[in-house]
Amino acid sequence: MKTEGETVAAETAAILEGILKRYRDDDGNIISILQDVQDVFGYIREDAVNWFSKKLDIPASRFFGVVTFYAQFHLRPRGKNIVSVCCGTACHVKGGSKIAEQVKKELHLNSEGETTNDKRFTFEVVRCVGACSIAPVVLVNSKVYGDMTVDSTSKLIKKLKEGAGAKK
Amino acid sequence: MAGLATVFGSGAMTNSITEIEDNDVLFVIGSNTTETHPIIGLKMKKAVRKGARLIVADPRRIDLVRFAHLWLRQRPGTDIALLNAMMHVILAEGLEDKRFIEEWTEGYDEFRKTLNEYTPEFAEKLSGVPKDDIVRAARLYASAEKAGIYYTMGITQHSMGTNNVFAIANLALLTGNLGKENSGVNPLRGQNNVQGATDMGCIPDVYPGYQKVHIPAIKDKFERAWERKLSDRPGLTATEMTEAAIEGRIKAMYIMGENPVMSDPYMNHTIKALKGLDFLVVQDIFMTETAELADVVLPAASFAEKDGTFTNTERKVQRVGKAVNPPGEARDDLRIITELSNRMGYLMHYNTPEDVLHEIGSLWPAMAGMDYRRLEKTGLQWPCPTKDHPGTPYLFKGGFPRGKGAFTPVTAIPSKELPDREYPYVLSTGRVLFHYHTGTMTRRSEALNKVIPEAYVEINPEDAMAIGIKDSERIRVSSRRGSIEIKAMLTDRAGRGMVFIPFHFREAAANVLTNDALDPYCKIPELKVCAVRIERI
Amino acid sequence: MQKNNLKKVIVRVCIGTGGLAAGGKEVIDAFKKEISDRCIDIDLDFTCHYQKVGCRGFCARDVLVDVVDGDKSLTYQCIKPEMAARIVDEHLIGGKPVKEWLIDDTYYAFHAKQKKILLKDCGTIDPEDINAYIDVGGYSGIKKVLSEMNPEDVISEIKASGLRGRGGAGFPTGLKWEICRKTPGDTKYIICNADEGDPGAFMDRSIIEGNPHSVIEGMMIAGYAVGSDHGYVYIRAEYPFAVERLRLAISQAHERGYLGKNIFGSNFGFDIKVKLGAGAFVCGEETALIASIEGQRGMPRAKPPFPVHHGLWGKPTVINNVETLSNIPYIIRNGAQWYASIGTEKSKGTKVFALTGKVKNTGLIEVPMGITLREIIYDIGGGIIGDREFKAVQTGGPSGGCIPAEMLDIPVDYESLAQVGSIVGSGGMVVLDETDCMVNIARFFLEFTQAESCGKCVPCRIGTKRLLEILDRITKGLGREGDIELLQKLSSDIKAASLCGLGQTAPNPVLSTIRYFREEYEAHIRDKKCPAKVCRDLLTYYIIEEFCKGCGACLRACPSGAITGEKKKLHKINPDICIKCGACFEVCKFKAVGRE
Amino acid sequence: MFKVTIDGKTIEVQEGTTVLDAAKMLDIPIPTLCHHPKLTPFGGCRLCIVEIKGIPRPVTSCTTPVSDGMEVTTSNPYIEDLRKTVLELILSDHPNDCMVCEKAGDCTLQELAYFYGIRENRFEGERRIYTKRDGNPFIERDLEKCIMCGRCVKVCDEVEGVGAIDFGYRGFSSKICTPFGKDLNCEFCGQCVAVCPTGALTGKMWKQKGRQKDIKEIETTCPYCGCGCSLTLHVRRNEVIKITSREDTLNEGWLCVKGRFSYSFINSPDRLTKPLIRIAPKDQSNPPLPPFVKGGRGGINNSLLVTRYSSLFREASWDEAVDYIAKRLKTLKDKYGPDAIAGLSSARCTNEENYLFQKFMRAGIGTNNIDHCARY
Repeated sequence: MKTEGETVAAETAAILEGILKRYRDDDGNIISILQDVQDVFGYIREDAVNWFSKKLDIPASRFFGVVTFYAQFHLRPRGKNIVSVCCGTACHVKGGSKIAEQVKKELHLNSEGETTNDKRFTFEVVRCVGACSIAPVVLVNSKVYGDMTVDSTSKLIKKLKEGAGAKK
Repeated sequence: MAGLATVFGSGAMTNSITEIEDNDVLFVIGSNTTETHPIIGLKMKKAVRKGARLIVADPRRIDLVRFAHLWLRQRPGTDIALLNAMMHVILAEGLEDKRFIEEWTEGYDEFRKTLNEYTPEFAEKLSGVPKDDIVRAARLYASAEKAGIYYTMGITQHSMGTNNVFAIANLALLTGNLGKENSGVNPLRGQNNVQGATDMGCIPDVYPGYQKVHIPAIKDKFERAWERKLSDRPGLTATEMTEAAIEGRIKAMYIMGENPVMSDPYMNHTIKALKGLDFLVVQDIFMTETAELADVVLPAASFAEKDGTFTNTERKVQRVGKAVNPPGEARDDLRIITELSNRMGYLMHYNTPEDVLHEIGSLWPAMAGMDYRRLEKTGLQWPCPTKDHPGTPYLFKGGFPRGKGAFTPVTAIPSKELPDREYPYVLSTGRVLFHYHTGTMTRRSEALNKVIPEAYVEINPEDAMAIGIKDSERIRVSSRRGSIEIKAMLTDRAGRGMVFIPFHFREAAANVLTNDALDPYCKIPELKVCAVRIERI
Repeated sequence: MQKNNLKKVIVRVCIGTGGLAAGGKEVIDAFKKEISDRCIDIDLDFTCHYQKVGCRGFCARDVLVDVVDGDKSLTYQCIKPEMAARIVDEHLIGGKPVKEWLIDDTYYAFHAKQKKILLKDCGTIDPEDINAYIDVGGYSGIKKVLSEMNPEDVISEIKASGLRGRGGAGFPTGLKWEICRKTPGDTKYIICNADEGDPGAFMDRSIIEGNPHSVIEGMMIAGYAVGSDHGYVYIRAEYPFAVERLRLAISQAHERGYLGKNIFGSNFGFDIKVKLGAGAFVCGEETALIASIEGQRGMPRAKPPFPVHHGLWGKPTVINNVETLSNIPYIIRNGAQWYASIGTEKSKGTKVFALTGKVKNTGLIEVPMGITLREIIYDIGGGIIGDREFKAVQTGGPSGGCIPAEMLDIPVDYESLAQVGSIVGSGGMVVLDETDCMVNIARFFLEFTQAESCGKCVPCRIGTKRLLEILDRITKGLGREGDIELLQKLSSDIKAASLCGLGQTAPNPVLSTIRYFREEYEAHIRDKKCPAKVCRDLLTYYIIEEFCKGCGACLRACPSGAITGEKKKLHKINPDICIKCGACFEVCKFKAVGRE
Repeated sequence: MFKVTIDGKTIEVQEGTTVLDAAKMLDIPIPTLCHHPKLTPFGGCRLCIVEIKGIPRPVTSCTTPVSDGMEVTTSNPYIEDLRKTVLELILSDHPNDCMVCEKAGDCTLQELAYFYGIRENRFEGERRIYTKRDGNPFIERDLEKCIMCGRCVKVCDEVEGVGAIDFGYRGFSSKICTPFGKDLNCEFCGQCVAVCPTGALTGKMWKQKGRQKDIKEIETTCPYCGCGCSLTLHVRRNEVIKITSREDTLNEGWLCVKGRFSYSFINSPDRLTKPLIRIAPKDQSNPPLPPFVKGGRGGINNSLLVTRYSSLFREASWDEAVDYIAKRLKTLKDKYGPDAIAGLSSARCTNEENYLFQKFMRAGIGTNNIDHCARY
């Protein structure tokens, strides 16, 4: 049976109302809404999308199309810390892929986008963060680590695992 | 239809479906167009895409509201207040079409006085539509070059249904939105050939082509053509037949392809009437709820199994082509009628359905220009009097059949049964996209029933919360006439204080509940408003 | 405190992304702490300012710290927080610079052949302070325009300067403005394209981080010239510092009344909104960028109509990139003649490049158009790291090509680079040396463009995928005869048939590497060898008997257990188990691991 | 008006006309896949590329408006070669299963592959594999056959106003998506099916019912609401197996879920196939409501029905039934007069039947007691 989209909890609704208000005040678009949603929840929640879809009379498919188009958006919760290895050109020629291999190894992950079981770390590959002159670089959340080697990468991850330097 | 016939002298959609997309303003009132007329709904959406402004007046947040620039949520049964107030505003702001009124209408002076009391404030009290929205709607509609009004049963299925239609006609006359392309008054007919059945004289007071049975000259014409003496006494309408059967005045009925048990209001009443008959013949393609009560059931052919024509809501006569043979011994209705008639001693002989069409054309000039060869290419809209006539896309170009368009003063009167303490909710009934009418055809589709498998009642979430009803819960809905168990659907499509039940489902038939109060003029039942109670089980 | 002894010392710390990554913030904190400690201990008789400045280009020597004492300015390089104390003690208090930490000749060589217009202020002024920009002449351009020039004058001035779009194709900026100005319409938009997506480029980011007001001023002038009162900056969300600085700059400009209505008492009003990109390279393409600002998937549409006629929300729209707009205030201030005197006949002014890769001095450079690649790589860049052999320089990012050694003397301008199969592009310049495999480089870029294809048109969606698959099999030693020709054919068809710039240029890295390094492709396909020893599947690792000391380092490093051998005895690599990770090669101190 | 020369032929067209439309006016064929005349231009398939004098690279004719004096070449070896490459690329990512595809014979992609003679493909490689099929009851979505032309997305948005689907993901992995990859949940009008140029979208109930061979197509009018949409019934061996609609009628080829997909009642096994005469007394209450027999794969089998109602009715021959009716009606008419008889005609029957029915009531019986359910 066709039913109305599921409803969201009251506190969630309050958050979403806030985002909606910002959107209306600032002639935003659905990308800005989704960026706000991801900021709050860490990923794009289906119920939030349905909520906005109904409020704004924009089909949920449109949201989903945008979410899956842009690399910034995630459909699943990510780890507390995002370890990103830059694979831009400069980093590539200076061995970025080896750094990426090392991060995977240290975090016991198989591929890009995966999150550790304890939800502490997500490993991602990014396409150039514009820090080419200190290539290769690793980002932990928004902090940039430059001139990385396989060794320094191992050390960095070990340090993060021990809890130092990890932040949200 | 009777309402429009009174005002203009002819009762049908004044414009064509294809004209919809070039409207400047569309005023859709009492029509859930996208569900009941999906393809006309597409044209409306196309018009909006092309820049038209859309006003929707409906107690429910129907799908079309998504495309509307203005949505007026009137309480069920308060259309006249709303329409009169719009006209009040139009007059107050001088937006009426004075030249049109002068040239093409009558009864204006008397009529305009009756609008005085219908201020937007007054109408807001009655209808619940904010007065500013009424003003906005009036301006929007009146200032358009090409404005079309579209309505269906939401307007007509009321005890004051005819008056509702008068009010709509008044609005169009007042603003001169008639007699030209892309603007007019358009009742959207709900069934594939309801226009045709009416055209063909399957109504008690007229022969084919709306020719009155009581006018001697007309009767003479038909007596000569049909070679029999005919009665000049108008017959009974369907709803009156039920009464007459209960009272014993009607002894036998012959029902061809209808299912009044499901479609008529107050189901228990209808069943009682049909059971009381001495003799009932039902001719159908399925064993319907009505056929179960028959003395003889005749197996008929479906649309795919016969040749003929349908007339759609825009008066367009179109071909029906035989694709397959009827199952078993089932026969097409034409053959059944001919044979029965012959046995009864009234001889009929037609080689093909087209012979019948030619006979129709000989008796009603509006279809005289039609033959199957012409219709095969594309349908033709009546009037089409000659073989080289292209058909008539819109009516009243340069005049109304009755001469001038008549203003008919109407006052806002309440529905027959209003909510009270015992039955505090208003029930409206109607269709959904995925089913059709009494469900005889659509409920046999596995696919359709996967989407909408069972009946439900739309309840506003706030009302539901007040009663303590959860989504999908089975509840009881009762009226003074009966009671059904049904699944609740919580949705803000329904406004506060109203519920909606589609009438396709025999296991929770909406018409067990509905009121058989009739419009005094055209005997249409008040299916859109009755009082009900909602309870948890 | 004696007033007559008061002197002003400025400590400037570079905190571009490079500077920050190298610990710029920590360095500032260290200076703050050291100085405030001293202030308490000893009664300092001078005040000290810290300035945060944007990128100064020479990122290889980060963190860079200037100490400005009166009119004397000295620069320290490679400063770490723990070095602050000594500088404070010896230089700030003692008046004696710490000689061994000061910049050396390389630093001067790095700057000698540059011509800094945009980057001149970048790195000296505080980007978080609008006054700093005003102090160096900022906003005098828009003032001049509003008081002395009509929009047509502005357009002819820009046309006369010869400025061409710095985003890639090099379309004349003045002409673009003129077309948009002449397109009828009440509402027009100026969009600043700061969606710097090329891997290997960070010019725009550095300009916004270092001198955001120059971009704002450029947009205002563009708005005035075109007849637009509304601008958007579309900037990558991956540049959080740039976004922050830009937003700050816009709000400061608002506070001053430089943005808003009736700017400088004129009838002209202008407003700027910041829109964050959400991570799609293709949004650098004009029509995709517009779709993205409108909140849609960034899928380009066919041109014509061009954005100057039918752009954002269907209105005439000028889209310029950061560097282009940043040039505008300087052209207005100093005149078209001055600007046109820099550069070559067809390519005027300077161009900012992000010089990276295997070059000694990496960083952000600004050079006059017409300078040769050799000058950039050897004079400014200081040559190749480890003095290895130069192989090629990749310009223009994924849309560009690789230029080989024999063409190092061509001048850097739009036409010359196009002629050799590359482009100026937005300004990425990645230097490759003998250890880089050109097939691998082509594969790298195709992997990028293939992943960034929006998927709308067939040649790009499926064609780049097939290109990548062919390159992939070549690097894996599965290349077939005819693959080179197939690559060329498919490449040229993709270029011809694709909808937008991404697809039309995506095969460039393939075509240019085949053009100049065909023998490398052939070696991969015919001999199953990677001459640069990069392609893992084509390598075999072995122990060179005469060098092996049996130290066991390789054995410990091997992740797959492919190496066996007893201590102090010759080790062996089992090729069946070896996963060719190269760990042994890197770990061996005796060069006893061979690779072929 | 703009003058444009296409392949040497000159025509004057309105400003804003696309090169493709201008070529159509000149009856010059240009191959297309993603273009649909009723939808906004897309320019994704690149098959309609043409060369225009003065423009360095080929452009898509579906998106390019003509300009005055434009000279267009729609076909030359270079253009045809590019088209062939594009087709090969599409086919390199398309299942090669025309043999069992519902769309075979009516598939634009298949047709183009045929005309360009593509048997060998230079481009081989990974093909998209989607194992999940959509669980909705109407529309089969075989995304492996999707060529990303976007017609379905546009028709759903621009014509139907629903937006149930959109492009999702990007590059090689892009596909047409429902929100969060759920099963399609929409109005099921099937407009998307009607415009799909390949076998990616088909009707679920069409499966293995027949393709081109032995199919008769009969034009008729929809039996549902009052819109009066034109239908084309596809008939194979006395069974309606599919319904489509022509594009040149008032409904422009668009239909709703009922018109397009809800024809199974024709072949329903509980159709009435024999006249029935009541045997049970009238006041006997009705048997409990039997469940509807849904679907039906053709073939008439009303044995179930007869059993279910055998307590109420017995089968009769037409002769007996009609005779019985005639006798009863005559008796009642003689006894109570013609106005004791009433007839209800049907808004579902044809004009001819309705005309004849009221003629029968009025002239044959002699009463005006004739009506139909115009009011419900």
